[in-house]
Amino acid sequence: MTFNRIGYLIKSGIAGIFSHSLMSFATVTIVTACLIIMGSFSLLLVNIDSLIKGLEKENDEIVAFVNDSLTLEEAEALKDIISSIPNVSGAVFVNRETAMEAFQSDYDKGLFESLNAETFRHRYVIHLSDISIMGETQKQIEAVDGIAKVNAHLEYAKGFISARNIISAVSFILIGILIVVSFFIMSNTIKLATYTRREEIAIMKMVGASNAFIRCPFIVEGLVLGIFGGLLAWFAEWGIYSLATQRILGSAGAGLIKVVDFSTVSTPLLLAFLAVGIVVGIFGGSSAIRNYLKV
Amino acid sequence: MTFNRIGYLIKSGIAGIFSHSLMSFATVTIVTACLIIMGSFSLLLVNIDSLIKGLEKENDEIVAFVNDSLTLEEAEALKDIISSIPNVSGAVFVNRETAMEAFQSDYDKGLFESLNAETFRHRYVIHLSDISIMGETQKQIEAVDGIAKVNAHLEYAKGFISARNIISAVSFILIGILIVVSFFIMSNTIKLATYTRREEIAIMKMVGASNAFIRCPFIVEGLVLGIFGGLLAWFAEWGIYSLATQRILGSAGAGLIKVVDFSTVSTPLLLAFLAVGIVVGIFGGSSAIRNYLKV
Amino acid sequence: MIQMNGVRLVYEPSGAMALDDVDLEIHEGEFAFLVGPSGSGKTSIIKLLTGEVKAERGEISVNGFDLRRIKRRKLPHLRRTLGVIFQDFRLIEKMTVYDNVAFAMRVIGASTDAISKRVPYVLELVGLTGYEKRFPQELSGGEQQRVAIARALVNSPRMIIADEPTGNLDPVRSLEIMLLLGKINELGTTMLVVTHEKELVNAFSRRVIAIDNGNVVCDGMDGYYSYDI
Amino acid sequence: MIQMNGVRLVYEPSGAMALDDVDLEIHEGEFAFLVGPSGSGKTSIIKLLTGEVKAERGEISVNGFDLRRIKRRKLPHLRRTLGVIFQDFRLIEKMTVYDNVAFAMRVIGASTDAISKRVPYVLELVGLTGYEKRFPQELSGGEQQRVAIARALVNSPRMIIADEPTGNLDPVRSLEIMLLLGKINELGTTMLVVTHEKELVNAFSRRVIAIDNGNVVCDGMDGYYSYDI
Ligand SMILES: Nc1ncnc2c1ncn2[C@@H]1O[C@H](COP(=O)(O)OP(=O)(O)OP(=O)(O)O)[C@@H](O)[C@H]1O
Ligand SMILES: Nc1ncnc2c1ncn2[C@@H]1O[C@H](COP(=O)(O)OP(=O)(O)OP(=O)(O)O)[C@@H](O)[C@H]1O
Ligand SMILES: [Mg+2]
Ligand SMILES: [Mg+2]
Repeated sequence: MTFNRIGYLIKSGIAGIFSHSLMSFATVTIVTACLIIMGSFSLLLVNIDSLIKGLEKENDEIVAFVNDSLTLEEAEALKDIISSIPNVSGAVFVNRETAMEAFQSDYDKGLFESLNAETFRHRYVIHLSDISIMGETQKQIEAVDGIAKVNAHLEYAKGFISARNIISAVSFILIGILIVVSFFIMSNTIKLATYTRREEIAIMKMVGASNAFIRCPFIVEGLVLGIFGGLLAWFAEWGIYSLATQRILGSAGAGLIKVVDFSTVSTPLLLAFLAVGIVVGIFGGSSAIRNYLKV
Repeated sequence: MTFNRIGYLIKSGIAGIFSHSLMSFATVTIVTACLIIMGSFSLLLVNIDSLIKGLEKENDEIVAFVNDSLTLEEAEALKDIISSIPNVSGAVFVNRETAMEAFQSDYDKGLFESLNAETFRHRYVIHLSDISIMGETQKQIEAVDGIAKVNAHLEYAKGFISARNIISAVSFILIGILIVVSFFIMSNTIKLATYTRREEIAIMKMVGASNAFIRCPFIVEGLVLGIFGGLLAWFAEWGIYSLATQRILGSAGAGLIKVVDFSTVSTPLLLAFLAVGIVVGIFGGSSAIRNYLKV
Repeated sequence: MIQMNGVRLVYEPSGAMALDDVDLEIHEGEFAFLVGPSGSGKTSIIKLLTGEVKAERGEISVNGFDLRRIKRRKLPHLRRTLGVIFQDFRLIEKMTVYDNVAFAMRVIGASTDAISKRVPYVLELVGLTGYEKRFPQELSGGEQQRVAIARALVNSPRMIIADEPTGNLDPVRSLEIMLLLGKINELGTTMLVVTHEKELVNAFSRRVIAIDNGNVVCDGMDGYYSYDI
Repeated sequence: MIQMNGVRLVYEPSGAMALDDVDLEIHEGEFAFLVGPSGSGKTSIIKLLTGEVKAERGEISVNGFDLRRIKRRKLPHLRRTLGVIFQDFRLIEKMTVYDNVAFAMRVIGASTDAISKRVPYVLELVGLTGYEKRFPQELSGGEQQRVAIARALVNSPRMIIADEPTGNLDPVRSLEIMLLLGKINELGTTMLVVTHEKELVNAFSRRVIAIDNGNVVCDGMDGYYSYDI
C-alpha cells in the first residue's frame, strides 16, 4: 500500500463520520452514555470502598490488659514487644488512673465516685493494619508475657469483612451486568449504524474494492468515534461527579463522609474510557461490516 | 376510519417488526438492556433501604433512669405514662438488680463483684417508632415526673439519618443519570432504526398517504416493541436477581443480611418496565419519524 | 388540469437553476408528451406538480389545487388525484409487488374487497401476473418499472404523470404500455408522459411539449419528437 | 473474453429460473449487443459475469478467471478487469460525482496525480463537466446514468459490460454514448452492451445476441435487433 493510499483511507474514514452524521452522532452519544453509566457506578464503588476503609480505621481498636502483678515500669516496658507484633500499627499505654477517669466520665458524675483505681488495670490501646486477621493478632498479643487478657471487638471485624464481601459480590454482579449490557448496546448501535451502509459497501465490492480497502475507513471511523466517545464521557463524568460530590457534601451528613477527589481517579478513568472506546470502535466497526463484505 | 383500515394499520405495524428484523431486534435488546440497568439499580436501592430500616430497628433503644426516691411500685407505675408518649413503640421496665447483673456480665467476672445494687437505678428500656425524632422523644420522656435522666444514642440516630440522606442523594443522582442516559440511548436507537426507513416514508407520502396513516403503523410497532422489551427485561431481571441474591446469601455475610424477596417487588417492577417500554415505544416511534414526514 | 405560469425552480444548496420562466397548460383529458435532452428539467416539472419541491417564483395549479398556497396537510389530497410513474420507480423495498400496488388503494381508504379485485387486474394489464409475492429486488429492471406503472394506474386517477415509463422496457412492451396509456386517456384521464422514445412519440401524433435547459422551446399538436428545432 | 457453457441460474428463495442452459462465447476485442424482452435474463447474465450471483450449473470464465472455482478474495481482481454500467446505476449516495468516479481508480491503487488527470477527462467525455461536486441525488436520471458510464470507463478496463447504458438518455446523447463505446472497442476493449434501443442496434451492424426466457434464441453477426424471430 502506498503512502497515498493510506492517506486516502484515513481521510475517507474521517469523511465518513461527517457524511453519515446522524449515525456518527448516535453512535458517539450511545457509547458516551454507556461509559457514563459504567463510570458513575465505578466511582460510587470507589467511594464506598474508601468509606469502609475509613470506618475500619476507626474500629480496629484492641484493648490488652496488663497483668496486675506487673509494676508500672514493667507494664510500660511491654510496649516494644507489642509494637513488634506484625499487624500492630500502633500501641498506646494507658495506666489504671487514666482508665478509671475515662470510665467515670462515661457515666453519670458521682455514680462511681467511690471506685478505687486499683479496681482497674493498666492497659494498651492497640491499632491494627488489617482488621481481617484481628483474631490471630489478638492471640499473639495474649501470648505476650505479662498480658492478662485482650478485649477485641471481633464481631466488628467480622461485620466489616462481611460488608466487604457482600459489597464486592454485589459490585461483581452489577458491574458484570453493566459491562455485558453496555457492550451489547454499543455493538448493536454500531450494527444499526452500518446497516444503512450495506448498499454503499456492496457497490464498493462491485467496483473491485478488496475487503481490506473497504474495512480500513470503517476502522478509522470506529477508532475516531470511540476515542471521541471516551473523551466526551470523561468530561461528562467529571462534571457529574463534581456536581454529585458537592451535593452530598452539602447535605446533612457532610461531616460523616469523605469523598474521593476526582483528580485521584481521573487518570485511570480516562484510560479505561479510552480503552473501551477504542476497543468498541475498532472491533465494532470492523465486525459490524463483516456480514456485508460477503458480496 | 373504517374497521378495515384500522385492522390494516395494526397489521402492517406488526408486519413492520418482522420485515425490519435487524432494527426490531436491536431496538428491543437496547430497550431491554437499559431497563435491566435501571431495574438492577432500583432493586439494589430497595435492598439497601430495607437493610437500613432493619439496622434502625436494632438501634432505636433509649434508656430512661428512674428517680432514686421512687419505690419499686411507683417506678413500675411509670410504664403507662411512658408508653402513652407518641413515638414510643415499647417500654420495658428493668429493676436495679437485673441492671447490675447485666453490667457485671459485660465485664470480667469478679472485677466489679464488690458492687452494690444500690449503685444502680431502676430503668426503662424504650424502643421508638421513628428514630429521626429521637431527640424530641427523649425530652418528652425526661419531662415525665419520676424520671431522673434519659440516655439516648442521639449520635446513632443522626448517623442513620445522615446515611439515609446521603444514600438518597446518591440514588437521586444515579437514577437521574440512568433515566436520562437510558432515554437518550433508547431514543437514539429508535432514530437510527427509523433512519433506514425514511425512503419508505417518502414514497408513502408521494403516493398520497396522510401523516396519520404513515404514523399509525409506526406507533403500533413501537408499542409492541416497547411491551416486548419491558417483558423481556422483567424476566431477565428476575433471573439476574435470583442469581445475585443466591450468591450473596451464599457468601460470607449470610447471617448479617436479609434480601427483599423478588415476589414483593415483581409487580411494581413489571408495571414500571411496561410503562417505560410503552412510553418509549410510542413516543420514540412517532417522534422519530416526524422529521421524515415533512415531504 | 395543469397550469404553470412563469415558474422558476432553483435547487438549493447548489443553486442550480432547473427551470426558468416556464409557462404550460394541459387541459382536462389531454394527452401530452414532454420531451427534452437529459437534464433539461422534465423531472423537475413533475416534482413541482406533485409538490415534492417548491417553485421559487410563478403560479402552479394542478387538478384545482394551488401549489403556491397549498397547506402541507392538504398535499396528500392532491397526490391522491394523481397517478405518478417515477423515473426511479420508488417502490417500497420491504413490500411485495402486490402490497406496493395495494398500498396506493389503502391510502385512499379502499375496501379489502375492492383491493383484492382491482390489484390482480392491474398487475395483469402490465404483464406481472404470478409476480405478486416477489419483492422489488427480486425483479428485473423492466418488471420493477411495470410495478410502478401498475401502482399509478390502480386508483384510476384523474391524471397520470409518467416519467419515462418505458425506459427499461423492450420495444414490444413499450408499445403495449403506451397503447394502454392511450386507451386510459381516451376514458378521460389527463396524461403527461415524459419520454425519450422518438419512435413512439412520432407514431402517436399527440401534443409534444419540448423543453431544453429549463425552458419550453416547442409546443405543437403535430406530434413530432423534435426538441432540437 | 467470456465463455459460458450450459449455465443454469436459479434465484433462491423464490426458485425462479432466470437462465437455463446458456452457451455463450465473446472473444477478446469483440463488440456484442445483448437484447431480449423484459425479464428474459440479460441482467442475470451480467450478474454471473461479475460474480454477484453464482450459477447452479455450468462453466463460466471471464478474462481468464474461472467463476466456478474462484475464491471470494480473488473476486476484486476479476472485477478490476471489468467496467460495469449497472442498470440501476449503483452510485454511492454519500460521494460526489467526482469521488464516485475516482473511487474506481483508488481501488486499483492509482496515484492522486493520475486520478486528478483522468477523472475530469472522463467526466468531459460523458458531458458532465461542472457537475463534479454534486451528489447523485442532485442529478437528473440521465446525468446519474452518465456518472455510471464514466465510472466504468475510467480505468480503461479490458472489458466493458453495459446494462442499458442509454435507458435514461435522449436519442442524441444515446447515439453519442454508443459511438463512444464503439470507439473504445476499436482501441481493443471487449464490449458487451445490453440494450432495448432497436434503432441503435440496427444502425451499428454488430453482433447481436438475442435471449428470451433464459435461453439464447438467436446469435448473428448481421446485426439486427430481432429477438422475436
Ligand atoms: N436535487 C437537485 N439539486 C441540484 N440540482 C438538481 C437537483 N435535481 C436536479 N437537478 C438539476 O436540475 C436539472 C434538471 O433536472 P431534471 O431531473 O429535471 O432533468 P430531466 O429533464 O428529468 O433529465 P433526465 O432526462 O436526465 O431525467 C439538471 O441539470 C439537474 O442536474
Ligand atoms: N433476486 C431475484 N430473485 C428472484 N427472481 C429474480 C431475481 N432477480 C431477477 N429475477 C427474475 O429473473 C428473471 C430475469 O431477470 P433479469 O434481471 O435477468 O431480466 P432482464 O433481462 O435484465 O430484464 P430487464 O430488461 O427488465 O432488465 C426475471 O423474471 C426476474 O423476475
Ligand atoms: Mg428525469
Ligand atoms: Mg435488466
